[in-house]
Amino acid sequence: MNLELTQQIRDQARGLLKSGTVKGVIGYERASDGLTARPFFAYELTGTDQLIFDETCSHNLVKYLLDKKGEKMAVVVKPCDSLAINLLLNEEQIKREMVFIIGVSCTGVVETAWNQKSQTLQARCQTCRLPKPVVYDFLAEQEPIRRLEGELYPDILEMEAKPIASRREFWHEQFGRCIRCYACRQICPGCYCPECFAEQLSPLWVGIRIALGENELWQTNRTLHLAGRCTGCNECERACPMDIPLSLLNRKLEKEMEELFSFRAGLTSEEQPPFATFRKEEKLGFEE
Amino acid sequence: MNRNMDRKIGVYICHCGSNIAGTVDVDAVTEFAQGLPSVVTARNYTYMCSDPGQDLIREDIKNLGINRVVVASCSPLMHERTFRQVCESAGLNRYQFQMANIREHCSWVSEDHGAATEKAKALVSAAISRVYYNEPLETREVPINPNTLVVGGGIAGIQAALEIADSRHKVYLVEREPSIGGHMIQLDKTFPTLDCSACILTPKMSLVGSHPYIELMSYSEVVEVSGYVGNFKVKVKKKPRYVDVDKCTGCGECEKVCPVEAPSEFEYKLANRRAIYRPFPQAVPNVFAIDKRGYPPCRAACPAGVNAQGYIALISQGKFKEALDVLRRTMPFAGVCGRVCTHPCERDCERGKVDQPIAIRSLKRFMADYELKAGREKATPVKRTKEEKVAVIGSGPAGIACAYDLVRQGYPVTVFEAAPKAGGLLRYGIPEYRLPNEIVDNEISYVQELGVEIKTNTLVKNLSEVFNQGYKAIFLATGAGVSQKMNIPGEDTLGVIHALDFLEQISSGAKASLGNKVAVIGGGNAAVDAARVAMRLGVKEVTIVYRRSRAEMPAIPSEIEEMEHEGVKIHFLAAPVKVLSKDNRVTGIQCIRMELGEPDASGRRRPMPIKGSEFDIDVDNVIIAIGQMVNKEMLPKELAFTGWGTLVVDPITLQTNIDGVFAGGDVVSGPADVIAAIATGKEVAVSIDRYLCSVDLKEGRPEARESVKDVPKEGVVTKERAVMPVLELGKRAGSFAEVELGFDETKAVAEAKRCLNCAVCSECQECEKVCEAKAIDHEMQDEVVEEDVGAIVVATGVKVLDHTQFSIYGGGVYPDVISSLQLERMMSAAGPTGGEVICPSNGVHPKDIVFVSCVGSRDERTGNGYCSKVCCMYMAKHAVMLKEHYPETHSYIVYTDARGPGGKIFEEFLTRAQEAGTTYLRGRIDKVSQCDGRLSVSGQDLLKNKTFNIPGDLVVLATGLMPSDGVSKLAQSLNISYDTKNYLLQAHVKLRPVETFTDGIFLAGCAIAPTDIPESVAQGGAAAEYVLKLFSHDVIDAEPMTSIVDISRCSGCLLCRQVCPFTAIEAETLKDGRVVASINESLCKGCGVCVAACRPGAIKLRGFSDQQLLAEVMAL
Amino acid sequence: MGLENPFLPYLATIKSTVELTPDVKLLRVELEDAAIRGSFDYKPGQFAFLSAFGEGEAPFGIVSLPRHQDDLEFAVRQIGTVTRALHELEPGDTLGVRGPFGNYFPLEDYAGKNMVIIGGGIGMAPLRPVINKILEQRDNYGNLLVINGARTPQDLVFRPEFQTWMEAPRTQLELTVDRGDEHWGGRVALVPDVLRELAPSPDNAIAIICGPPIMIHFTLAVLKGLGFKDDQIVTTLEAKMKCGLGKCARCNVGDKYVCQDGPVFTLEQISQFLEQP
Amino acid sequence: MNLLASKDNLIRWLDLLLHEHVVIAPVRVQGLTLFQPISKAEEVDLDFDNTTLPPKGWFLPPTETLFSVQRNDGQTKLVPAMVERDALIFGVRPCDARGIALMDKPLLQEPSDALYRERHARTVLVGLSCRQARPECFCTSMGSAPNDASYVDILLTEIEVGYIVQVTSKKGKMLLPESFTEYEGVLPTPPEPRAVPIKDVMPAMKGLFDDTYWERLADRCLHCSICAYVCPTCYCFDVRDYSDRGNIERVRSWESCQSSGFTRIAGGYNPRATKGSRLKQRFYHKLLYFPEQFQDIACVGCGRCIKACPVNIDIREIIDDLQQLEAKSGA
Repeated sequence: MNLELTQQIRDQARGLLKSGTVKGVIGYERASDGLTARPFFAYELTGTDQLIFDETCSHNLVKYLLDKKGEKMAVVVKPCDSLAINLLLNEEQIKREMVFIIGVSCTGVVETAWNQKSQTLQARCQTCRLPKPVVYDFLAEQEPIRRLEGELYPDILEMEAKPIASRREFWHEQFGRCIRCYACRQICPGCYCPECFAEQLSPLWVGIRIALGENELWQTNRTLHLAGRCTGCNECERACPMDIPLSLLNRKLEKEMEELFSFRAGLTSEEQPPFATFRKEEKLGFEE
Repeated sequence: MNRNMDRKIGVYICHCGSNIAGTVDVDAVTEFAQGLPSVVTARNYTYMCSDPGQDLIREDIKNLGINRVVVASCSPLMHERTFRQVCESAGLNRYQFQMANIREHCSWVSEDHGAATEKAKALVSAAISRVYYNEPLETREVPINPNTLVVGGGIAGIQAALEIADSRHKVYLVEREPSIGGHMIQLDKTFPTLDCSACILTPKMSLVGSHPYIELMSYSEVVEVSGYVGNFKVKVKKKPRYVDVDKCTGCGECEKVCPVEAPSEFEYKLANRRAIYRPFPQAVPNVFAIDKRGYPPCRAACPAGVNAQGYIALISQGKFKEALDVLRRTMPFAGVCGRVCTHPCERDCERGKVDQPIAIRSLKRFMADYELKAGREKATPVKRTKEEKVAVIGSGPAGIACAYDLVRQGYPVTVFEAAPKAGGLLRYGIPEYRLPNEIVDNEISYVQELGVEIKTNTLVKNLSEVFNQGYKAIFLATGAGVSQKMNIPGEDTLGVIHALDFLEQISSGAKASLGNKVAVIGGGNAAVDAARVAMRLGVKEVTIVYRRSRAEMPAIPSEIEEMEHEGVKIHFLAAPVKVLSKDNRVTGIQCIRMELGEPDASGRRRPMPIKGSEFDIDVDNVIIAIGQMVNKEMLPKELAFTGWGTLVVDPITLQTNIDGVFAGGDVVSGPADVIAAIATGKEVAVSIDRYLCSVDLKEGRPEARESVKDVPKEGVVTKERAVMPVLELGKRAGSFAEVELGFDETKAVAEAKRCLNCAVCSECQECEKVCEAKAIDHEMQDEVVEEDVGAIVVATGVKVLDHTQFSIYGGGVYPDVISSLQLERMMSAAGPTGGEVICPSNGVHPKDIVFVSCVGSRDERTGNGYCSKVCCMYMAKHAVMLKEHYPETHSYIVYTDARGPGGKIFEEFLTRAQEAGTTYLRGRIDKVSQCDGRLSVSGQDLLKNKTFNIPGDLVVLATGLMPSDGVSKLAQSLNISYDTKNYLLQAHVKLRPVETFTDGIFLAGCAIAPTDIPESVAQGGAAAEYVLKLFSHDVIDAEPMTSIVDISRCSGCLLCRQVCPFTAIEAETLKDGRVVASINESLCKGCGVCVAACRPGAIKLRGFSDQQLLAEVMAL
Repeated sequence: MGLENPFLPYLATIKSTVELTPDVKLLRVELEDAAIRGSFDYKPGQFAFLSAFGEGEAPFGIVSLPRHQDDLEFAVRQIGTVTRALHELEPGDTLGVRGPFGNYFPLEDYAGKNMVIIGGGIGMAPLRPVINKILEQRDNYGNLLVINGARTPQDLVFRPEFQTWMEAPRTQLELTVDRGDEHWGGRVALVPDVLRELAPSPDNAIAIICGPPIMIHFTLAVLKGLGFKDDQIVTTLEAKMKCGLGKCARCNVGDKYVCQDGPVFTLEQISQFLEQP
Repeated sequence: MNLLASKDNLIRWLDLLLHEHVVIAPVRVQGLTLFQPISKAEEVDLDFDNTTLPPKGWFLPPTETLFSVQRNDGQTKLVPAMVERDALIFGVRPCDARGIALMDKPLLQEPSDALYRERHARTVLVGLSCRQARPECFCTSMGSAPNDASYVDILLTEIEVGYIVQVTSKKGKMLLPESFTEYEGVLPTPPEPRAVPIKDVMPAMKGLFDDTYWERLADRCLHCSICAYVCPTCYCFDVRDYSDRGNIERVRSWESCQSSGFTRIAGGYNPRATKGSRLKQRFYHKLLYFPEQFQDIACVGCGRCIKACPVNIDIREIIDDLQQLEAKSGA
């Protein structure tokens, strides 16, 4: 456990609850394995002693704000998670005044599973470009840390280099395994439609067969709905019980968005997403 | 799939003569359709859109109970409306109809009968599947605003505006130029009847100007259009014409006094107009406009913003006193700055790009000299209108400039000066041979005469005392009056003098005794001044030691030059290491050689000592001039200082850490030049005024002045810059007489005439003086007005290609190669030559005139492949008229095809031209060259298949027509289509020639394609007729295809609101607190963008349900 | 059903359809197999799944009375994809029928009791056979009070039968709507308010309620206020069902499966595990 | 009588079985261990903790056709789906085998689910004892054991020299080859997984239906449904029609009570609309309703849900919490 950060978070949470600024604080506590972390909602002062922060705090707690729209909540966010706050603000799913953001200047999270904790930083942390959250009300700080330089999308480039047939084969193999539990959707802070297209009957976009064709429809549409919106927390991939490398899809689009529009989702809450706007610099195909 | 029996579909397949039936097997398609579910009947007919065809459908609806109709024929653009009306007339909802396009999509694009037939079947099947799910939709009624916007005040726009206004509907006529009239008003006669163009147009123009139902918005542009038919919202930007349209009487007095000339656009540069102008005397509105392009570079470059173009323009007119007034609007120091200014204005002078910059500083000095020579009248004191007293501490240029601005605003201002005389460094720092004291005295007295009180011999050390005396604001402008030390051994030795002390000593008349050899350390103006003063005091050998090279020397280059003339030596790249002495008396100075390293913070290369390169110079005195510092001792302790010893101030407001105390000049910047000090003084005056009026010190403060760009220089004849006469070298030694002698009047006027008038209007404000109507307002700003209209007529016309871009035809190369419109202007009695046709090069009547057709038309090389339509006829007109006026002339017309199409007497007119002796030559020009002083047009005669070579005195290029600039942008905001050449597209070329695809927007005139005057008038009238038809009802049926939100699916992300081009989507909070999108149906145009953007599929478009579309797609 | 796949419906044919309200159609259905037709036995309250092949299957109360006719009747309100497909069926079209499923109203047990029957909207569908059964054996029961509510007069489902019901002895039919129209001269009130106003006595009475959850919620409160005990209140639970066999588990409430143990429950049986609407 | 199979013999036996059966066995796929049909014995990986998904999919497949609709000349015919071949599932952990037995209770209850019943009848289960207890395991508290042979036809227990083969059914006995020798040694002592006291959980739950505990627990829950999909006893399914170019099939697929559409009826009303109500349903069904109906808790203690849950909703903690809560409120 990172004592320095944990203490700052606990103090902050205590202050917020004591003053009645927030109804609850969404943070992390120790999981039932005694080793990793899990989300935790502190509503009472006593609960704040359970709050922790360390390198196993992978969850993007911003998702939970969608369940707590009517109440002012505090939420602990890592720099990467904070992008999702801007996304939800931009899409008017949350109100800024209803959230108190306890930012954490994180040093990266490691690969974990229940009762397992590796020493390896998660891949996304190795090329993380955010030293601190893009939006916060309080920042739990620690010594600034090294950020590894390097190619942001080595795996995507590798995938792009493959012929289309072998890419198709790769994804058929992956999607073939999908059991359509929709955990990837449920954990995603960008997925909040009251009725997901995948569950609509009229028209029926995706059939209920848990089989390659339908799975592929689900996965590709999910990815497209996140184009320019995915903030890269990679919770979907972490949750997937069938180990489908979803980040390869999400980050491919992230890369395209960067290259085409110099846009990264969540950096601000103001900017119009590229798909909702049209700029003159974009190719018109005819005289302006 | 189970099918609902109550769906009864009728399918009608059109042959379109042989258009469809020639390729598609219509019988096979009919038979195929007959067999599809729910199809009750399928028929085909030669022309389904004809009456008998329509009746077929009506009969079936009545007799067979058909309740859904599919017509397979042409494009819906063509006949969807027709067939919907057929359905409606037979009692069926018009939206129970679906069209399959088997002409454009099948027969016209395929020669394969089998494949075309199969595709037709697929499209018919898709339409049937879709129509099965079509639901009846009800149209909505929307009110119509009966006002019209007409864009473009040429003949087409004028015609449309008048027709509509005569029917008592309000028209806003927006014209980009200062006057309406378009190209037609530039013409002399119009073909083929040879009516006088102005005679037939000006009555219409004046009608527009006086019509009670027309609001003329000239010199204005449409910037934004939103809304839809019957309910457009239009934003029009009224460009500032700096003349109040309502007050101006058109008397023209202003024009007479305007010192600035610019080529007249109306006369195609054959004549000049003034900066304040009216394009032509019959202009409507008959109102002047000022062509003001911004800040001239000289003014933008001046830290104090002195309007150099303004006084130069007036000098060029011999209005020297008025010129000085222009300068004094900014600051009082014509004589001072005319001598010592570092003149950044000259560095940026555009004239410098032609030959050399204007001698701006010298012209400034000239004005002061002129006044002084004539004897300056005492200035009239400014009336005190303000109570709050202001204290200025320090009477240098910053302090005086500030006091000057404040006193003119009515403030009581007192200047406190510690020295016995006012002027600060102007007096004590600059030697008299450069700036005589009488000049400083004169200009300071001028400021005193205005009402500024100056208390000399008054040292202020306590600011609270000043406040206690009732001053409400203080300006600290105490300068940087202490010389910097070198910090080398021996600096305190007898014989080492500091430059400022030295100069002050001399200025105040004290004697100084120097030895035979003097070294001056430093490279700034103070060093140069000290060196030159030393020479004047009779020193034999003066050497400047400077640690960098000549390029880095900060002193004014002309001063350095004069100094060297006077015999001063400069030792570059050397720095003193120690002062050598004997018996505490200077004997010499040890220096070290330097080399230049990397650039330092100032951008100059940093000098680095070369080890072991020390050398000695024998001198008797060392004058140190390496810089000045603020004298901290003399300033109140409570002020905040920077690490450099200067005062800390806010960079924008110049306020110090003490409220109400401002600072500027050298005390803030460290040693800088006079003009910079003046600039800060002026800036402080602004701050103090705001401070005393309790206005926010920063909010809305004017931003940096942006210089005009792209100053035209074509045709500028080079002329040497006037040289400043100087005192002979021999007369300088031992004398402090002024070295520079100043310009005389002739020289000044000639030099001023070199000015390019970069900003056109020079803001000399002479016009304002003579305008009795008080119509001129130089401060006028852009104004955007918003109007609601129900219909729009676009008549933006064309521009004529610039003939100077056709250099192969000699355009822009030879002055006697002109454009047709230039010829037209020459022929006009009201034109630049009073109706005389002459060769521009020599003013002689031409004998042989060669007309070249299709210049930039029918020629893809220049971008226009199309025919500009009017040229054949006007060339004939020109030839006929030339012959009439000048029987001795001979016209050649080199043409591609010469036709007068369309009956009337067009063709006869061409014949008349030939009968008048015109030589018609079908050919292509290779080049136009000059030979023996005459032009020579050579090319290929395509009829005789040989080359020709026609000598001519005048070549007239019939340049082609192009849509006006900015049309595509206007079309985009109007949401109407345009072609690759930017001509606007009609809804149907033949049947809907003035309508667009956007309801309520109509077209007229050359914006559609090149047309002649009668056609433009006809189109203007036709467009007006459509507008009036629209206005014949109070309401209009709007398409029912609007978006609807399924709130149970809506996620409230409101992406739809972001993408909606019609601002038809708003957020709505439901009872349970959930926020969802809500469509304002009266704004929704049914474009469907929101449908595509909606991730959860909550938005649907009526008439385009998922079910309809899927059924249509699945049937393919 | 033996070895047969219990998911396999019987094929049936639409005999006729009647538009009961703008969105409710009465489907009269005949099972194709005569043997099954003969043995298809059901009681008021039971339901069956109707299949519109290609769109799916949904459960509907059987609104006809057994032994009166061979045809089965269903009142189908168009509300989703399956019901839309069922609405599009025309006489002669084929559909699937799977059932009967569930329990039924134990009308035998109510002999001699005063009956209060409260239905809202399409909730009247399972109550129609109950009313008709009581009217058929009118002497076996005490007073009958029927309260039927709907959004608008047009939405009252069994209008053609109102005359018969009203004219029956010891029978009171009270109609009420949320919003009237120009022809409506009756009550404009919410069902619970009408019930409170009529205030039937709980003595020797049974109340049967069927309708939208929110109506049930407030009507239960009024009934309790009137003194009805949990075992005197009978309701049908509306639940999503897929199998009708107690296997797909979605209609599970407490230890009950609505499709097998219901849809008819006394309040006593389910109150503990009912989620509040 | 127990037999002993050397590792080689076991492989040979497996290859033999492949002739007659579809053999489904643990195979490594990337980081997962999945039950998949094999074509050669060597594809099998018996060195696994437990498979990522339980073997339930081979009885109740993620997706299966119930029947198809055929239309000819206006005639409609329904063609029920059939089970094609005998299957043998190899390497099933005892807990998972018990999972099948628990699923039998609702699915074989009359009217029984024909396809499930048919598959069950034609499938042989070859079990594999656990050599060690994993941190998430608690099978012994849920009525099973690491070496429980009750629900398999044959149980293998690995020892140094090979596998002890216990035969518990006739079906199993018929499959045995002659190459296996008699084993007279003792069975190794099974490992001891963590114990989870459970005795008071049913009575406790009856009083806690409206307790705020569920709401708080649901705060964390994402309703991702992973728990249901990896659970060996969860059997909820969805039935819908699937039509493609005129071919119509009625299809059933796995579904989870955690999805919001699970109970939402046409028209939008959802009796279990809140997160808390759905999470509660899962535990009430497993720990109260199912035992009330079928006498057994619907959990075998495999710990998959604990391991897979992205937010660590740990059924063992919940069982503890509920009993403690009730004890507290009782006291």
